Amino acid sequence: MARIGVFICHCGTNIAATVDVEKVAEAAKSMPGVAYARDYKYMCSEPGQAMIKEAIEEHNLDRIVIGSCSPRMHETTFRKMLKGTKINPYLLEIANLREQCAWVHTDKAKATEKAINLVQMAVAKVANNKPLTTSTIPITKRALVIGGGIAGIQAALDIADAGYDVTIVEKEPTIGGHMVMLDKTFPTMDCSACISTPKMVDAGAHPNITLKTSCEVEKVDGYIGNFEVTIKEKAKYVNHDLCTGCGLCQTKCPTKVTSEFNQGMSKRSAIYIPFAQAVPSKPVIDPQACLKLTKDKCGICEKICPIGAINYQDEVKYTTEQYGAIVVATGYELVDWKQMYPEYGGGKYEDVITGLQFERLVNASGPTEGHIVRPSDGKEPKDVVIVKCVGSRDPKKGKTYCSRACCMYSAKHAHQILDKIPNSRVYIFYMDVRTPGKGYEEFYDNTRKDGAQYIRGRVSKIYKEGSKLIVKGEDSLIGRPVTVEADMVILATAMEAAPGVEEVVSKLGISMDKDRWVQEAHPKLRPVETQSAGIFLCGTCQGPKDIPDTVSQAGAAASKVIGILNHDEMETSPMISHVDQTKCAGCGYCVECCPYKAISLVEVPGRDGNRKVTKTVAQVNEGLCQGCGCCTATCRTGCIDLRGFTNDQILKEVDALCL
Amino acid sequence: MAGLTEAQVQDRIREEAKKALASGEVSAVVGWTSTRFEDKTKPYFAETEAECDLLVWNKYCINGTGKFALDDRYPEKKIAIIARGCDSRALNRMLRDKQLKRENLYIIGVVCDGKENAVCEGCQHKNPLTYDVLIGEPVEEQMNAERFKEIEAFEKLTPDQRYEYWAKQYDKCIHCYACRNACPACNCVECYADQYRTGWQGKAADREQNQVYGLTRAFHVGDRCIECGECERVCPMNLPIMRQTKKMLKDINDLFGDYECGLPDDAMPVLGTYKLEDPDEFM
Amino acid sequence: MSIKKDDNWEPKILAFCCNWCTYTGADLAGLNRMKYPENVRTIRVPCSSRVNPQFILRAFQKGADGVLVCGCHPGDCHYATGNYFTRRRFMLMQRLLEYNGIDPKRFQAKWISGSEAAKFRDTVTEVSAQIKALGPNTKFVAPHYDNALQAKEGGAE
Amino acid sequence: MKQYAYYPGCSMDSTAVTYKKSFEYIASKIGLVMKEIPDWNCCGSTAAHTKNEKMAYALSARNIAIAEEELPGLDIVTPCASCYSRLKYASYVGKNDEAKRQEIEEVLRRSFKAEAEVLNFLDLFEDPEIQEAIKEKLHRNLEGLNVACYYGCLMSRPREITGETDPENPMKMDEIIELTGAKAIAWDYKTECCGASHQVDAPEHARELIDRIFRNAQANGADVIVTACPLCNMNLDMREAEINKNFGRKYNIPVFQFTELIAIAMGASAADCGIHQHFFPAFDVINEVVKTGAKKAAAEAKAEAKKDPLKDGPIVVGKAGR
Repeated sequence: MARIGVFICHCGTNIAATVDVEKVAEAAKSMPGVAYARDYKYMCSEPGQAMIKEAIEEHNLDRIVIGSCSPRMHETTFRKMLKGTKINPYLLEIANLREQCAWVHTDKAKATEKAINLVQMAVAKVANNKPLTTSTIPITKRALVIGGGIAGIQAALDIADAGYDVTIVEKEPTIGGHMVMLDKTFPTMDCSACISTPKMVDAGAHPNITLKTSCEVEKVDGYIGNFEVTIKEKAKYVNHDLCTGCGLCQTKCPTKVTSEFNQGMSKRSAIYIPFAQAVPSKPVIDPQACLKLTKDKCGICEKICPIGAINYQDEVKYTTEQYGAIVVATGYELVDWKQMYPEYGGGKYEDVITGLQFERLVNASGPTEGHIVRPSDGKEPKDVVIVKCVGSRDPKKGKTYCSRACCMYSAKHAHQILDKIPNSRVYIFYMDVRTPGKGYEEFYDNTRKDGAQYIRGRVSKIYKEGSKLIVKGEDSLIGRPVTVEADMVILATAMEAAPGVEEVVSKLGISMDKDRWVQEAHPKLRPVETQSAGIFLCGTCQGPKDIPDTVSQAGAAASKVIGILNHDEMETSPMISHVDQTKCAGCGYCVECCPYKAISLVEVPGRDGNRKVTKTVAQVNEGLCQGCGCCTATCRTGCIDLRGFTNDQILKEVDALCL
Repeated sequence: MAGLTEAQVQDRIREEAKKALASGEVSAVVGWTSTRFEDKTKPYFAETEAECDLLVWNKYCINGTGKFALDDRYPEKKIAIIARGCDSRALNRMLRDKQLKRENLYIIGVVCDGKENAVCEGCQHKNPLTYDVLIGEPVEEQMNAERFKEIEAFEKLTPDQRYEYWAKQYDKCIHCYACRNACPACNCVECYADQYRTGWQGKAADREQNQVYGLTRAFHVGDRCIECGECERVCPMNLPIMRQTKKMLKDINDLFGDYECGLPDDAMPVLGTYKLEDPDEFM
Repeated sequence: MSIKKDDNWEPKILAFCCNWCTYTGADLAGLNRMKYPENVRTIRVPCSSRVNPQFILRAFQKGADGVLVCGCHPGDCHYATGNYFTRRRFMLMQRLLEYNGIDPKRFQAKWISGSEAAKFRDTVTEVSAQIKALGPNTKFVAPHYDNALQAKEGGAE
Repeated sequence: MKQYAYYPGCSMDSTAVTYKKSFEYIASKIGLVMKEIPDWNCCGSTAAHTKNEKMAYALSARNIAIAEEELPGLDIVTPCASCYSRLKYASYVGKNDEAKRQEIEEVLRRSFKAEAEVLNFLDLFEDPEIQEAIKEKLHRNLEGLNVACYYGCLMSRPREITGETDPENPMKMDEIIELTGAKAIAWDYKTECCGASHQVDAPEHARELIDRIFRNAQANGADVIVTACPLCNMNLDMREAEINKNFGRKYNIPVFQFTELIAIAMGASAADCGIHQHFFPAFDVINEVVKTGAKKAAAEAKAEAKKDPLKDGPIVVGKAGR
């Protein structure tokens, strides 16, 4: 028979005021299995805890019930206290006599009767508690970062600086992502390449970081601390170990195709480095463009390569590696505005460009060496119109959300144009101007002082008349339609999730929201974590944001990863499900309902009568199970049970209530 | 019987049974055989070619043959089942619950046009849904408009009348668990009711325990019931068990859309999954 | 099962509350010193999807007059999809119990979030008033051979 | 040749007389039979549906109902964009909203099955059979004539009702007009508003809308503007001179219905198409085009005759006559 100790707390007057604590302690003495019961002014205080410990020794108690405040307050305190005694910390139940009894009732007699009832239920439950010990799972001290933009680079650098191995998987031939394409960054106007290329070089040179460019995640197995990831390396046709990056092959390559890096505004060769400061600064061959690979002609690069690093027979390679934690940093892409807005010309007019294309134009390493010119005739534009919220905040034609960064980079573009082109005029059509950061509002004020003309209204139509682009819109402040004859139009297009993010998310077993942004565990309290333990996210893959937020999220994700990798093992909560495999019929319905995919069907040796057979039964992965208990109610046989809240405990609690 | 008379079907069954046994892959053929009473048949395991000649086919073959496949969960050889529409649904049920493996079954499908059994009137699946060989021409199926008529009628009674009705019924239950043993959806290795230590279910056969058993079984089987009516047929005390499980099926159809179990491509049982756009009454 | 039906009879109501939302909401109600009737006893469960419908049958069998299952609003579940299962289970359970003659007000489910302290108080107050009006539950409860009690009550519904 | 149920609408005999004449010329030439819907009533146009939706639907639905009864199985064709829009709405609602269809039936007190298809003239002339027939009857080649096709609003919008794939840049009229040899230019005011009835009640604002259409047409090198709707045509044609005067413009862009150009290409005379009934003089453009066409045709004929059959190599004789 259990020897239960019941300790009723006065909590000063919080409980004692409306609950007759002595009467409750007295009543507890006669409950089944109770060996000792008393009340005390402050159970959670040092003397209170000491008094409990003494009672445990003195009365040889083996289970404890404490009638006090909510278990959500001091359950951990009392469990820590029990760690110092011979009683397992999980042989403890707390009756909520304060928040759900004393504070919410006035009639002392009824409140006391309810308090006794609550203690009865706690006693009935604790009688059925089983001693639980936390188990541990080993941690592989390596991290994987998916995505090589500024988010992935920053996270990788922080983790590597903490002394852990990091692999960056990037599907483009170089890391750097979108940030390295930009010219200046708001609000400080420092040059984007000057602050991101050093980080790229650090990442490339860091002893703890391995760069896997032109690679994609193929398969992910395992769970926190023990991820097994297969990485697919696309054929590069250039042996990067031999290649010194001399660039001779690039100069001699005859084929010219549009450069994705320069947003289609310049050409690149088939064997190419995306841009000068690419890391790794070694070329790859574009299989669709290369004459050798498509028509088996040319082959100049192989001939002139001093080291013979070219290998046309290169194939896709798969490598499988172990990781303890994963950071998703897949970034964003701009929406295809040509499909969404045919009324802006649908791409017919060369001088209607996106913000990213303008960044390449104004960039010194861009196709026009930083001269802002019209892609159509190369002339310097005098009148430029910037249209904001193209695709954002437009549920009918585009996305419902605001893309957060365009207000600021549009102001930056205006500032750059007014700065670089003497007596130019810039008109910015806007719905609202959002400047949610430090120094942002001042930056916006300066742009207006520079002479940028902000017109509050949307643009309805853009068309070409002669060499001019006619931009028809409205100025809702003066309530009249407005027409601007412009030389160039820059569209601040919406951000959307990077293409291909669906595969990454489904392989990781995490989820996405309706706009394909990766779903964070909790938007306010756990913004860089996902539902699956050990998988984190940072940057624009979670939603539109600017570089300062991206970098701070990268740091946060890195600290979460470091928090895991710091330990050789990870303690798992003992309050998780457990399968009684003798009774399990292997129907698999628990597997389907588990939100964490923590249950799987396994083959185990078993006996059927006298024959040895292999049985299919369910098994819970201790690392993944978070203890929600959904499986216990789905299982008809009741053979999967949740430790700490077993069927037995709850049934006895129900019985105790109704005596 | 489309095309074939009962006698011709019977010969075909015996012929198929012999062929199956002859192949050496099948340990036994489960069908029906005649009994002392000419208006009754009993399930029969034919294990030799001679015994195959005892297999019969007439309008008194009413026992379900599907559940017998569960006798041996780890068979060395296949087991052949003479399967009518409802039997094939029973096999599909157990296959979907992963209690049987398709490669352990050799299903001899027989097109049935109803037996001397109350449940056969509304039968929506006269043709077997899964089979390795088919005897008879598939007939045209009709939807049973009155599938839930009995339930709807019962719902119209007042709460007290309904309670009194069920109380009397559950007073009769003797806890023999025949319903559980005959039901293809009741395929657990160890039934919750037998786990006395956890105390889900008391042992007494009084109204209180019987009500809990009746409702728990209705809830366990409700979203997987193939409406074969075996539970009602085998109950020695004639409890209207189907009237409970069919209530669950009716509600499932109302709440979550058309739903029928035992089909070859069975969807996930309703209680094992969810849809975001499910109706919500608890706001 | 409460002893006898008269004015100061107090119903016994059992409430399964999910630890992350409703239990937190109940604590918040306490913090704000909100007042509600004493006849509700809460059982803390990690998630509303932990509540097995068989617990409800057990509660009525042992004499509870009303049962309440509360959890997070769909979409807010701490375990992502727990309450979607709760929703399906208890919509079917409620209809099955009603079909067997139990007044649907005796078994209710409600989504109450961690910040909806007032909604918890109102729900408890409302349910206990409804159950008080219905009187003690005689269905599903007490061994039927106790005819004396049975006769006197005569199915009070 | 397929037959159609024909809903002329009120403007064909009044403001759109050139549309009627040129269309009837073409129809007679290619043997296109249009069966006018007996006892058809006004489609209600914008007035009806701004006042009362049920009445608006019923008005158009009645025409469809009569056509389904009297001319079963025939698609309903209507020249005017507004009639087309109203009929298309009625048929769309009839097909997709069972409750509304029954409501309309009660109002009409006759059966309204809403099965007949509703087409406008562009859909009609898009039919390959009709295009083949026109090609065979072409006499003159309007090569060198730059045409700006003006669709107005109701022809292509709303997309769910009209089924137009690209309401910003519809191409149906462009393809049809190029049958005549003329060149359909790309311009940006294909579907911009012509002011419709506001030309009457708010002229000071509405005239601007017409000015910008002409300006863009001229900027893109249009010689003529072609429409497929009586109201667009009237607004542009009637007010071009006034705009030249009031806005100090020098537009010389006559406005035709697309059927007029087709009729002329098929050899119709000015009277057949009612060219003289235009507001803005349209004679000289047509004469000039017709003359150059004729001159070119004559030159070609001479070259053809001069060509020596033998010069191009032996004529193969005696092969199985193919």
